[in-house]
Amino acid sequence: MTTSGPLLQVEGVSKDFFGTNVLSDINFNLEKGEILGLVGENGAGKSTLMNILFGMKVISSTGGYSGQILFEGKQTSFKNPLEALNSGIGMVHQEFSLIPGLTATENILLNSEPTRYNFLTELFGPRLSTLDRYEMQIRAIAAINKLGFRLDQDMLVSQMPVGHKQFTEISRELDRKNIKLLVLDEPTAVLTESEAQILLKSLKTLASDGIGIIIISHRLSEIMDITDKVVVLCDGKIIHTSKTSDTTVDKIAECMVGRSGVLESSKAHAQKEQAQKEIILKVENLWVDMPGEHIEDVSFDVIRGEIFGIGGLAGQGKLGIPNGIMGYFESGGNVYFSGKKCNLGNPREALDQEMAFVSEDRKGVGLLLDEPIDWNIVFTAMQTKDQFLKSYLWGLIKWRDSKAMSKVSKQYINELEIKCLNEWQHVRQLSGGNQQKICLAKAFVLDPKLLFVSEPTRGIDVGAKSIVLDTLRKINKQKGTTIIMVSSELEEMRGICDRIAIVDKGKIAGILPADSSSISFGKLMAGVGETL
Amino acid sequence: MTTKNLQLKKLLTLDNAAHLLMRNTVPILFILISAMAIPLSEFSFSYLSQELMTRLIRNSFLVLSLLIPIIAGMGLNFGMVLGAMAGQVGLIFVTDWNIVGMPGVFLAMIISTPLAILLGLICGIILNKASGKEMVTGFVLAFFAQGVYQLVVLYGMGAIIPIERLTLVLSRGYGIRNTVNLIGIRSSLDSAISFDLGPVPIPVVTLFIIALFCLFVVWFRKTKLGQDMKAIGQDMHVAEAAGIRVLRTRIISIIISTVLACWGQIIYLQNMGTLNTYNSHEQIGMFSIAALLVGGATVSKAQISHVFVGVILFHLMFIVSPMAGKNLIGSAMLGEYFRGFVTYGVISAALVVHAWTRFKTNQRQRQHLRGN
Amino acid sequence: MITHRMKLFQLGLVLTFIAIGSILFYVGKGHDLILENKLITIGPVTYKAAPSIKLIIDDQKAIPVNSGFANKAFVVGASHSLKAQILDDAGAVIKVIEKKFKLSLHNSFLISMPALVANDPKWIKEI
Amino acid sequence: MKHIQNFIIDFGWARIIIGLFLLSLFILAPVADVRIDTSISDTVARFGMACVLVLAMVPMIQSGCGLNFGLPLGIIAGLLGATCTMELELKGLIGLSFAMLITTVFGTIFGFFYGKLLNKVKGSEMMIATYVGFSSVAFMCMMWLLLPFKNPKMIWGYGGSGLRTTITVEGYWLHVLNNFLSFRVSESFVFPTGMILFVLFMCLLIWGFFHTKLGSALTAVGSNPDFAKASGVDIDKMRVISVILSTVLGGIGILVYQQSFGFIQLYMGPFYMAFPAVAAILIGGASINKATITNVIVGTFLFQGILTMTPSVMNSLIHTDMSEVIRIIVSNGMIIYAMTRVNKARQKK
Repeated sequence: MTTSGPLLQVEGVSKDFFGTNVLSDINFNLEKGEILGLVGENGAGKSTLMNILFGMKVISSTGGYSGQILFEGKQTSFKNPLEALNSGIGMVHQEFSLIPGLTATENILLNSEPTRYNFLTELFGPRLSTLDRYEMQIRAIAAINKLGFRLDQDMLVSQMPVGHKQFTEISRELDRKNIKLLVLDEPTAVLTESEAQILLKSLKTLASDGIGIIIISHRLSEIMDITDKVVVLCDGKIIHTSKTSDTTVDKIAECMVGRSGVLESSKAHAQKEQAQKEIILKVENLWVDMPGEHIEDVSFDVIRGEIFGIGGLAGQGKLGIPNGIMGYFESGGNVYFSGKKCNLGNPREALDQEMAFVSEDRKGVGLLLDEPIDWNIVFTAMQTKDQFLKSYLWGLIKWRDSKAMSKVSKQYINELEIKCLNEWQHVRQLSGGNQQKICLAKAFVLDPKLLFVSEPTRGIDVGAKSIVLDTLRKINKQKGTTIIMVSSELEEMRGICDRIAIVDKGKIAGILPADSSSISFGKLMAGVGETL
Repeated sequence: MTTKNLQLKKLLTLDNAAHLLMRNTVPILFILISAMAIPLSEFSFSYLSQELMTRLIRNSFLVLSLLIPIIAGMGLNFGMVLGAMAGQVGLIFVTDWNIVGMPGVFLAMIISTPLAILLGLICGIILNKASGKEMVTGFVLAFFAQGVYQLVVLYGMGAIIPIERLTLVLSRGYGIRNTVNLIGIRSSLDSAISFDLGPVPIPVVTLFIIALFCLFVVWFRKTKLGQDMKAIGQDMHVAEAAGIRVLRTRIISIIISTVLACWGQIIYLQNMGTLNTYNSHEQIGMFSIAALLVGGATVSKAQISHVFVGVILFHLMFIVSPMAGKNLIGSAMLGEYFRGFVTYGVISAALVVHAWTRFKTNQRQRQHLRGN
Repeated sequence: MITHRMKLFQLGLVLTFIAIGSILFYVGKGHDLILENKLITIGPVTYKAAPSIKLIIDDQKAIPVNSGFANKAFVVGASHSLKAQILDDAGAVIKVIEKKFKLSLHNSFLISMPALVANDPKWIKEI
Repeated sequence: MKHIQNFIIDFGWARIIIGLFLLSLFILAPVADVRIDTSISDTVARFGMACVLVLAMVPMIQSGCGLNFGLPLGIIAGLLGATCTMELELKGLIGLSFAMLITTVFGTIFGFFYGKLLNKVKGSEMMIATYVGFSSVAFMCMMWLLLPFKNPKMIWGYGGSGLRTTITVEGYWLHVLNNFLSFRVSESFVFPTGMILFVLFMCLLIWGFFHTKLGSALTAVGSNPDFAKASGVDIDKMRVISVILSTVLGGIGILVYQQSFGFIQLYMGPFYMAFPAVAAILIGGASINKATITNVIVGTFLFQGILTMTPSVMNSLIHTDMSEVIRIIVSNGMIIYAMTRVNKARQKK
């Protein structure tokens, strides 16, 4: 039943999470056999839109959404992803959801395997029917052929190269009986160039069979060459939608990144004149094996007293740089700190060289949630610099000096305006903003020469954001601490940093002064810009 | 086919040979121990084969019942002791009602199955709650159940639960005696149809039941439920994302294992002939798991071949070591202790190897992500 | 999602198992028989001890029950047959009494030789 | 009502039930004409005997290695210390302190290798600890037969080689701690001040340890290993230290137990000794990765209270000795209860 109307119509959809507006008045539609590119910075609302389409619980549990979605002309709102799957909408996530020990066939047909009836199913339910291996083989090959990619369906997923895994996952969606709409989230993120080309070609063949495709990607070059229509999301609003043929890479990049063209006035200090130009940190072909934030080969220099920004989209590896240098994850390459080569892989050595790191994973790495505030602030200094300890018996026993601990904690509680009952309150009970301030206080107590700060303003209220940024500026100005700030909030970094490096696919796409145009930043992020 | 010769080529590489050796160290070690101990123990071949045959038919069913939880990723099911207890309760009632022969054995199985299902359900729910620590929780659960079992059998039966035959009850009027003579059903399965192959009596019916169980395991791996369990055993979250009801399937795997352990215990006891009420189930968990591991199974992968190889090797060592110890150093006690040490040693070695290889495979998988 | 149809089948399974269980119970039930050859009074009549008897139950080995003594036998199942060979002092068989009898599910029974010889209907009773 | 609610959630249903159960036993005692002073004297004595063994659990729980089911390894170090000292015929307080010295040496060696092993199997420590404990006890059974001990009080009577299963410490250091400064409270209740003082001193020592730099680092490793690693703490080193501490404490604990109990139990003696200690600290309120000294003291008192009271009160009330069954159900039930709460805590984060 091929209805003449568009396959998917999104009309006036908007959504807010506890008051903050995430999506407002989204309108677009998708024809059968058409490929739509959905582009936007992190936090622009792409994933929320997809959650709405798939009826994820996170949407219904936070008050649902307004506006309506028509699928094949019918008003629909799916209560859970399975319903969406059954009505023909497939989704391929960024991180693989494959079972390593099973073959490609078994993965493609996971939980929808064809079975042969036997009597026991009457008694104990359908799951006692035996698998029809022959039929499974046929369906798997059919799904793989739809993709036009030669994939051995009997190979174990654990032995497959990364590209094959991606194709296995896509063919799992294609195996669904009445697949009409396929959504892919960053499909080429893990593929090599050649594999990416093959994937794009096979997506074209799928489209020609009448399947609607939505690709969420930031690789503008791929978007340009394969999609029929482009929708650019920024801060929850569609600010640019047109046929791909009518628009250019520069236009998309500019809409993707630029909020207000003008820079925030708060960037008071003019371009600091780097007279002394002494390099405090030199990094050469650094690789870091951090899950989800993999770094291939990164080299850059940081000047003493500078605030050096590192930007880039999620999953491209920017967070890997500080984690690698500080030794949280396996890393290699040469890193020189004020001239001296430091060996990587041990956080203690990095700390001993007066480097400090405020991690992006506050709850996981940054804090002891079940310990009091003074503990959290003082702990690293205590362990690495033997501060806040009274030593007895000629240093044989180093006893915690609770008076000194509470004195320094009180000092930072006032300075950073941390809202808490007292310094013995357990950190678990504090708000996100206050927890972030404690992580900062922990780093400041170390009085480092070089301070890594990772996603300092993520998930905290606006008031706390400005305090955090102002304190970083103050520390940099008064004590001359060099700060390397890793963040996905490009605007904030342009307001505070001197230079910003953009990381894409595990490499440095380019380093630009903070006041360069947002288009150039957007293009670097989208992997099309030319490096400085 | 490409994958076939790929696997073949992979087999010959040195790294894989070391890996293969590493995986089968335990069976190889046991063959060595037995090879040394047999001559020392001066047992005759016919005695050994007779003894091995009885142990094989006595223990294989119990060891086989451990396979299904391993497929479902629950590790070694120390909670099988709960199934053994259910089986023993069934036997106590059958002996009380004085039902003899094969009808007695099968009736014991029928009346103890509902109890085993209930215990399996409770065990499954608790293991789900302690996911990540299934094995140690199952282990402690077996001790806890031991307490409840004693409460029911030592104090309940006779007082609350009516027991007619006074020969079963303790002198104080309630609670079952320490040893119950199962004369009525003694080896009724084994000697139903049996012929002698040389010195060794072959019990056809029991072997038939064990063969039936092996077919069930093979068939079960082919069913959708078996495939779901395999998926869950590999990666719970991906299975959940694919819509498989993970917790429910894990409970089913524990229930099946508990019921099979219950039947296995009944087969074990009808072969033994006497039931020592308060500790025969305790050793069962330990020896069955040790036997399975001796066969070369690991905490996450087990085949039917591991079961039989394991039972033979383990019990061979079990029979031979006391005598070997006596002849070697002149004290049978040393052989006994050596046997105990090897049992626990093999289980700890297998657990350490499993935890260590899991740590290693994660590292090896991430190897290709490393830079040059 | 146990459908209605499955509930029926499962109920059927449970019923068949109960049926099999009771059949097994019935077939496998063992009974202890006490064979007594002593003075016994059944209701108004008293019988004195009969001469020594050789008792063959089903096709078990013959069990001697001498006058004034008792013996035990074990049988399985409900329906049985017995052959009593009454012996004279020299041990020769004078008379043979054959009987078929059905046992209830009770565990132990008393068979009185004198009552059997005298063909009294209550020659067997539950104890 | 809210306050009570928090108390229940925090203290946990199981502990409340056990606490009330013990309370009811104490109330019923006079009704069952059980002498109160003998019960209390028993409870205090058993408290002293078991407290150090329960204290041995704290270091490993704090450092995140979980419950130390491998306590028998520490106990074996203690047994070796005791038997070697008896071999050298050292008596009295000097003997006991020398035994403690040897135990510390053995405990450190065993603890070091045991700690290294546990570091290799992060995530499944408890299961492997259990079986390391069992295999070491089984191994020692062989060693007790083979080790060249000569002291006639220890080896089998008819001159055979190998040690007896139970060796009396009579004449060596029997009640050497108990009688130190002990005073008589009532006709049948002698307060073992020496032992109680020693035990409280050990608790003070461990309490102090957790106030030092090393102790705080160890606690941090337990509550959030990533945080500790990020703060420059060598996680594996801390875990090994905690295991060594736990093993040595286990050894000292068994020495204190022996001097009051009067016998050294060899061969399969220490096989199941880990479970009562684990149950006691959990009853005291400890969780799988957090334990304090108060948990130790409260837990030991509650658990030993139940062990002493149930036989006497139960016997006189319903004339059956159910104490063995109750001990099994209470201690193992408590461990399972703690295991199932681990996920709840993780979900809360």
